[in-house]
Amino acid sequence: MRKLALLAGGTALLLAGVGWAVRDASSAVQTSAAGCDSLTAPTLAAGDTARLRGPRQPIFFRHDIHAGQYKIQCQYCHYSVAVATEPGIPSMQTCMGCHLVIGGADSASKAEIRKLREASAQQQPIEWVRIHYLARHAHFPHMVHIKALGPTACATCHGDVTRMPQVFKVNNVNNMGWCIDCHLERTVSRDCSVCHY
Amino acid sequence: MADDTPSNGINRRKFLTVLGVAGGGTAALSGCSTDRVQKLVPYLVQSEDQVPGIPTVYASTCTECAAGCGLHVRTREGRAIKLEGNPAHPINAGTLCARGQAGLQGLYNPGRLSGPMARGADGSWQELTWEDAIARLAERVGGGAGRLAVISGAGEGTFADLLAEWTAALGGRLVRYEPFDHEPLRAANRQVFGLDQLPSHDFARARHIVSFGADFLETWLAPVEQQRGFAAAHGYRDGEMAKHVYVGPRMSLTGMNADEWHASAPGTEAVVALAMAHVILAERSGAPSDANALRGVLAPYTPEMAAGECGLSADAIRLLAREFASARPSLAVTGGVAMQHRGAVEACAAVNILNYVAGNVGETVRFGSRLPAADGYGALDGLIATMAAGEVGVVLVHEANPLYAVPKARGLADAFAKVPFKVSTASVLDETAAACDLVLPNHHALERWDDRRIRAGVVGLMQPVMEPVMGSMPTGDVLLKTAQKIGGVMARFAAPTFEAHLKAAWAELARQRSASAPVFWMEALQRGGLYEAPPAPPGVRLAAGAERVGYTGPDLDGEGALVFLAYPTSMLFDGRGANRPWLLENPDPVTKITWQSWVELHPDTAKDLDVREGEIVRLVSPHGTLEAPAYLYAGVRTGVVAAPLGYGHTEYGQYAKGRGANALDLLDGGAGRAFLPYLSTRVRLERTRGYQKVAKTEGNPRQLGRHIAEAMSLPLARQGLDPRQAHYAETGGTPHEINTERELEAIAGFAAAQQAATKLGNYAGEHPRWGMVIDLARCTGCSSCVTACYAENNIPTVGEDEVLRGREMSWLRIERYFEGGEEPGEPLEARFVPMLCQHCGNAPCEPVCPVYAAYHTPDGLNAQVYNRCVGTRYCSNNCPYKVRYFNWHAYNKTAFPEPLHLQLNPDVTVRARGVMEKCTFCVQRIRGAQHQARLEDRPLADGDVVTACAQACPSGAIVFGDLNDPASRARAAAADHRGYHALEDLNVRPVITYLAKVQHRTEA
Amino acid sequence: MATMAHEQHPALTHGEVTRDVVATLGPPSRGYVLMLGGAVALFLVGVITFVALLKEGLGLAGYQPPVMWSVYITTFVFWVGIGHAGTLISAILFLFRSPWRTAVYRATEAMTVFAIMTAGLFPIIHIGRQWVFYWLLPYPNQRYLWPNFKSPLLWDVFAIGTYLTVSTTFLVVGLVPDIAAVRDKVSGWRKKLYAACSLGWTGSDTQWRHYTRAYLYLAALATPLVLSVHSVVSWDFAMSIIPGWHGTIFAPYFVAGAIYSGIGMVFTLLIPLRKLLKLEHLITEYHFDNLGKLTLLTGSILFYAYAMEYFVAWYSGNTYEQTTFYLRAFGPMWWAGWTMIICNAFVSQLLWFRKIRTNLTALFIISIFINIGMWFERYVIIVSSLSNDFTPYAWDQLNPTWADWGILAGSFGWFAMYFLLFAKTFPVVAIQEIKEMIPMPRKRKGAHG
Amino acid sequence: MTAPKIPGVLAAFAHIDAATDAIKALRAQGHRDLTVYSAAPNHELDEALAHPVSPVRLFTLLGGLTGCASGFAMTIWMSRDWPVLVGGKPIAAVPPYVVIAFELTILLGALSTVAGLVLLSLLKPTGRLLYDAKFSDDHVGIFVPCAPEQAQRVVELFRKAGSVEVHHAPA
Repeated sequence: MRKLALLAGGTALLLAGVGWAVRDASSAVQTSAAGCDSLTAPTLAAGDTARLRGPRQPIFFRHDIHAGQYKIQCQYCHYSVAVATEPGIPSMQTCMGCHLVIGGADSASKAEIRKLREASAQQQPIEWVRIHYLARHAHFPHMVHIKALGPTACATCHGDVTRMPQVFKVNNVNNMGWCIDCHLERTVSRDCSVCHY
Repeated sequence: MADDTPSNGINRRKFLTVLGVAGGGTAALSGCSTDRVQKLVPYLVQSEDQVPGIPTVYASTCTECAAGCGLHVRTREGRAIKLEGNPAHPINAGTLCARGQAGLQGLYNPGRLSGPMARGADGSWQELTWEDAIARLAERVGGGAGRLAVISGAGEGTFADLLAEWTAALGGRLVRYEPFDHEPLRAANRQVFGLDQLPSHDFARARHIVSFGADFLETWLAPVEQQRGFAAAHGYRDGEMAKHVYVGPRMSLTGMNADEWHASAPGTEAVVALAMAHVILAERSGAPSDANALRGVLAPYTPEMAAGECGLSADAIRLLAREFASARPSLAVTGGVAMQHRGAVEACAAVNILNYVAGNVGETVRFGSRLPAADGYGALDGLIATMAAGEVGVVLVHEANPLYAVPKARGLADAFAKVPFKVSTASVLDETAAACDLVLPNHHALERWDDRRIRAGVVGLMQPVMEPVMGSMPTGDVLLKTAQKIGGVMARFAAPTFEAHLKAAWAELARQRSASAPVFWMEALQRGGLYEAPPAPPGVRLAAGAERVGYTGPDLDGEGALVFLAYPTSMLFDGRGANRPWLLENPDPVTKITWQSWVELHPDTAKDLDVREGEIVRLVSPHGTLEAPAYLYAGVRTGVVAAPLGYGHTEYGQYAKGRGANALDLLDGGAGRAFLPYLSTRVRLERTRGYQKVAKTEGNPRQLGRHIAEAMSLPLARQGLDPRQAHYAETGGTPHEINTERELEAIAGFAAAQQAATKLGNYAGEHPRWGMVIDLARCTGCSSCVTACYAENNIPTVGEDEVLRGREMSWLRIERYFEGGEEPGEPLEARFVPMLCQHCGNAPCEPVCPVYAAYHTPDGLNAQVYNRCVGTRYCSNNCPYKVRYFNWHAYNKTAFPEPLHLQLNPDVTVRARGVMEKCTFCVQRIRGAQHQARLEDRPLADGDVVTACAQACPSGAIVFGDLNDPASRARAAAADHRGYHALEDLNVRPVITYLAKVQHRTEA
Repeated sequence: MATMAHEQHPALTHGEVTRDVVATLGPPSRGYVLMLGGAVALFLVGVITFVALLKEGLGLAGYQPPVMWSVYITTFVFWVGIGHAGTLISAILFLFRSPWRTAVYRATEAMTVFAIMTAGLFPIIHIGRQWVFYWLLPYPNQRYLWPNFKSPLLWDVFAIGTYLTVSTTFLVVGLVPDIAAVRDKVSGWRKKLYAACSLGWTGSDTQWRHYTRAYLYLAALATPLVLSVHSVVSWDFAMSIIPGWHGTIFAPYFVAGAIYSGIGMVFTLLIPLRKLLKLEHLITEYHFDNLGKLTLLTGSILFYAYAMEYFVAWYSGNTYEQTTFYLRAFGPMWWAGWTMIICNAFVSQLLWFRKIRTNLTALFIISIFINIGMWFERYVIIVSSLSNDFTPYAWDQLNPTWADWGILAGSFGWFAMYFLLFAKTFPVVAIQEIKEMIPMPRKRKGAHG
Repeated sequence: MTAPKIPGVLAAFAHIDAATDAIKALRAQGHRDLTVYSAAPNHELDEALAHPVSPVRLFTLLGGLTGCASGFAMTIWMSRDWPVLVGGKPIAAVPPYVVIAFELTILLGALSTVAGLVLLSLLKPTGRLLYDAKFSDDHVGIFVPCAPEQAQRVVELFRKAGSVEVHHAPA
């Protein structure tokens, strides 16, 4: 009997520990974001990307500079997020719209922008590494969520990219329970066929 | 899948840049895997009309047959994903047939050539650059090799004109050839009315329709338009419906939709028509005055005389004639491919006389709107002769496949081989292209600029709806480039591209209408072409030739005991459908056979010959032999053996090659004739001891008195009876009530209590209740909805072997039940029931699922959550309608070989192996509409959601909507007195209401 | 009591019982090794087939919609049925104090456990996505989803799970004193092994006191359980609306059938086994005679049930039922239908004759018929009912393939393998219960305490 | 078996009536904590020892009740936790849940019975008592714990009762 009790207790502790660890991880996101609190994003070289969380991109595109420091609206680049299921990836044209003139402040950013210009010159699209990949059997209509939560709601799922030098996955978008929590909280239907068809 | 390495032929890099989001479109294939590294590939240049996640629709024109229906091409992320009817188009008005929808699989056909090819010295194919290819063509046609011949199947239009000029400029000879060209009809019109053209028929106004072997619902002239008209006339509305009688040796789909089928002896349609005309004239029921002149001509054709010829009783003919004459206006049609025997012109002429005598000409039969069609078989036959004589130096074949379409007996292959340099523009290596020296693959109609003159006042436009899938080139550009390379006289073909040439032609059209060219062009482009009212029909009078009508009977060669009937099927048409998996797997509406060719025998004939179903029989005619499994069909006249056309390709891609037997092999080549006699020979049937299980999707063709396909006679329908009452009114007897009042109350109370117990969570509050109404009086069984469902819902085609195991995945199937026809003299009757998930309120499939994968949504859908399904298949066992389909193998991996996977609808999950799937009422369309309404802050309106099947149905037999919305069409239709539920006694409460078929029953 | 005991075990002393039973655990004979080898080979066939199914999908098997369940579920029900005889003999007859069960119950109880172990595999083998079978269990998950307790399949999960657990416990509890007995007879590593397994059993009065009670309650619990399990299995079918499945007679009909098939299997196992392990004087004609009577009873119940099915189909006036049963007898599957009726209803009637009941060769042959018949009973009920239900257009016939037979063979191998291993490792005859039947010698003759 | 033995006397009997005589005599002398070994339960020994009924049945009862209660609780709560409508039936439909509850009743009932058996008898330390392999075969054994000085009398008693052999555990 004592053994049984021990076993049960142990499991409980273990679970609690895991739960705590997870919470810690998510809070860690916040702290890392808090690291660059000032409006001007820190100066980082492409070489630093290795230290940063998230996958390395072909071009070291800084959301913290574009969306954070310069306060460019998400929808300026992700143009279809409010009207379509897909958020839309900015076309080369969109990038060059600014970067024809903007060449970058420091050597690091200059180098990155040069990559962009070369790609544009050769009409080669840049293949960004995808960070959020929602399983194909679940349908997430972006526009409806933007409609419901407002144009700045992106952070709800994608985290505060305005503070991310390199974007990383804050939430596992394929964790169904995480979607459900939000739907329950906001008393939105959690009927299966709302997302799965 | 999108992140695969580029595969041969497909211009992937370019494709992805158009795609916007790699994987966005096609990785739907990835089923349930989420961990694969994905790339996001942005557009280089953002096009205004492409927003990822929102379909863009382009108007275009269908090229799958000569009818020229208008298309709406739905594209997503730069891929065409579905073909739908253009609502503005005068011919198909937003609907589309199965063949038209399968055009998409012509675009994405795995058999498409990646670029120009030429035969090397060793006879192998070598890929060329376009420059090289065009140089070779220019050298041959321009370089004095001369004696150019061009065979073109291109319909009337700017391209056809260009080709004609181009050929003429090179001193060549152009043969415009379309396999099913209805030459006898035109000849008969020439003879009887002095008009060298095809009429257009107004089925919608006809009150009595007699078809003499004209399969106007399948392959004759413009099937979709005719089906729309037929549904309007023959579909029951407020106590009225037209009567339809079919006269012919085989009950085709058109025959199955007739109220009466008269199995006349093959080739005797003419005498029946003449006898009817005779009766009408004799009884003077209002024939035009000049028809009296025919009395003498028709005198010999008494019903008794006709009866002796055709096997119908004289009384039947008389009755038919009277009904035909008394119903005004009526309509008689003929000239189907299956009845095209050597004397077919006289049959068509006879029917012309019949229509004229009954006063239908100018009423339901109008002339002047249709354009002069192709040159007909005669011209091709002439060309074959010259080729055989070695007088042709270069032959260019465009949008035609004569080496398949002309019977071997004509010896075209040898004649063709005599031509030193042969060129084809086929985009798939068909029989003709395979015999050529140079292949210059043309763009698919959805990839190029083109137009099509369909009939007077109607010109359809085609525009590129996406980047070319393969390295093909529009033949228009090839012609122009070749001309410019040759120079000299050819220099006048100066347009840089065919697009420019086309725009110039349309500028001319604009000028004629004194409109601003750019505006005119843009409007036409958005509309899908130029749709103007047809000109007023000319007054038609009998020509001198009318006196020459008569009946000589069919002239059949061969000494066999059986008459051989070759007929085109709704799916494969002249054989061009044979490389489309959708069409091969969509069962032939009559026999329900897929992926195979077959030989039809009447059960009695089979008994005499001791042949069983599936036994491989050999048919031997003077011209060749054919082997195929036997299929016993009471709808074919005894003494007649029938086989479908369109099978037995020797090339034409992986799906078509070597599939089934080619019925043309048995036919006379028709040398020296104006048209090909499809009904030309008798055959001997030999038994081979071989056996081949017939891959048909039907289990038992009889509904055994189970109330699945209900029908009632017109008088009962007029009384407003429901199917149950009608049943008892016909069979005598009375419906006995099992439940007493108190029991019924108890049941109601129980139901109420249950309802209360189900109002938790998402189920609380008000919701729509999606429902469907299917009018069996309009459904013709054409199966267009089936292909629409495949296209919309990414349904995999499983192939012959799996169909033989009964594993086809068609969420929507057309069940075809036979009534009667068992005792001699008893009429055979066919009924069609589109069978799909009934989304039952008390669904038996739901409670048995251990994981809630099958459950009921608040808006009344019977949902299937693929990613929750573990595959116990209990739901399918417990489904009384058997409309659930299981992924026995990884069909999602095998059904969409590149580039077919580009057709997949990104809004619908592609189901992985081991899960159950079924009709969802196009839930993705429902959710899409709901989202749109949400964005626009408005409630959902009736008609916002249309299911794929309802949208495609040419008969308008399917109505979908919210049954809780008092204003919805569906709710109103469901209240019709003909409404019933299939297997109602099971109390599973389906939301699909069928409206019973209504029939003119012949009182014997 | 005593007389009864002597009728079955003529003049055996406690010592002899221990000696003979412990002797069965000696080094294996050649026949035994051959049989074990055969079993393992069959089992491997099953493994290979299963791997193929995992790789290629269930399509390898002969499923022909609308027949969505076929050989696998048939075999599942077959094995569950086999199990029932064991529990009946070990638990129900124990409560009835039936004297003749003692010699055979250990073997049959073991048969039960292994049969259920076999059956338990099939729900996993037959589903489309075998790798997510655990979704049927109510465990907390990140999706917040629970299984559907309204589904008969979930009842199965619980019924089979419970049945396996309880009958295993029942077997083990029964074994403990006998293992102790063996422990005290053997030496070396085997002694250590058995000592560990005997859980410190000494046969002290306290142990016996609690033991006898506990055993009684276990038997009392197992009795309703065994009746419930096959009822639940029958509800997999009876709860559906398929004509041929949807019948109230199903639960008793299935339970009777289960016991019938189970005893059939008991014959098939025991008749060779008692030769193999030389137990002729422990398991005697007397036992087979009684088993035969039980078979006759259950067989006759089946006979009645079959008759009733047809009667009800006819009398109900329900066209679906009538068609189904007409086709069952005269349709494309007539051969299977008649196999079932002949093997079960008719063959069992031979057991009216004592001569046959006590003739082991005859019994063995009959038992083979029973096994075949009962497998076909499930095959007919499942396949023929599905082949032609409500929608005639969808009717089709099943064509099983090698994948079906491979798994079937594998299941027999898997079962036989465990049973043979058990028979060599643990006493297949309940030592202490037989001793309980045989009175100990006394000093004062005549008198009786 | 390394634990120091409890001092006492162990006797083996080949005859059942001899054993019962011995037990009766010992109890008459006031020996209550006898340990009687036998290869099979024997009603004559039971009568001689006159034990009260085993409390195992309480375990069975409690286990069964727990199983039944948890069966209904689990099914009903889980159905309502995420309400899913199937076949137009109530979200939490009790009749089908009876099956689950029944099975859990049996399951927990059986398991707790075994638990009871293990706790009450098998976990009792037997290693310190004298034991003989015969007892699991065909002899009845009786062990009387007693101080060496009494031992002689007990041995005498056994002999009179007719034991086949007597062991002596030294203090």
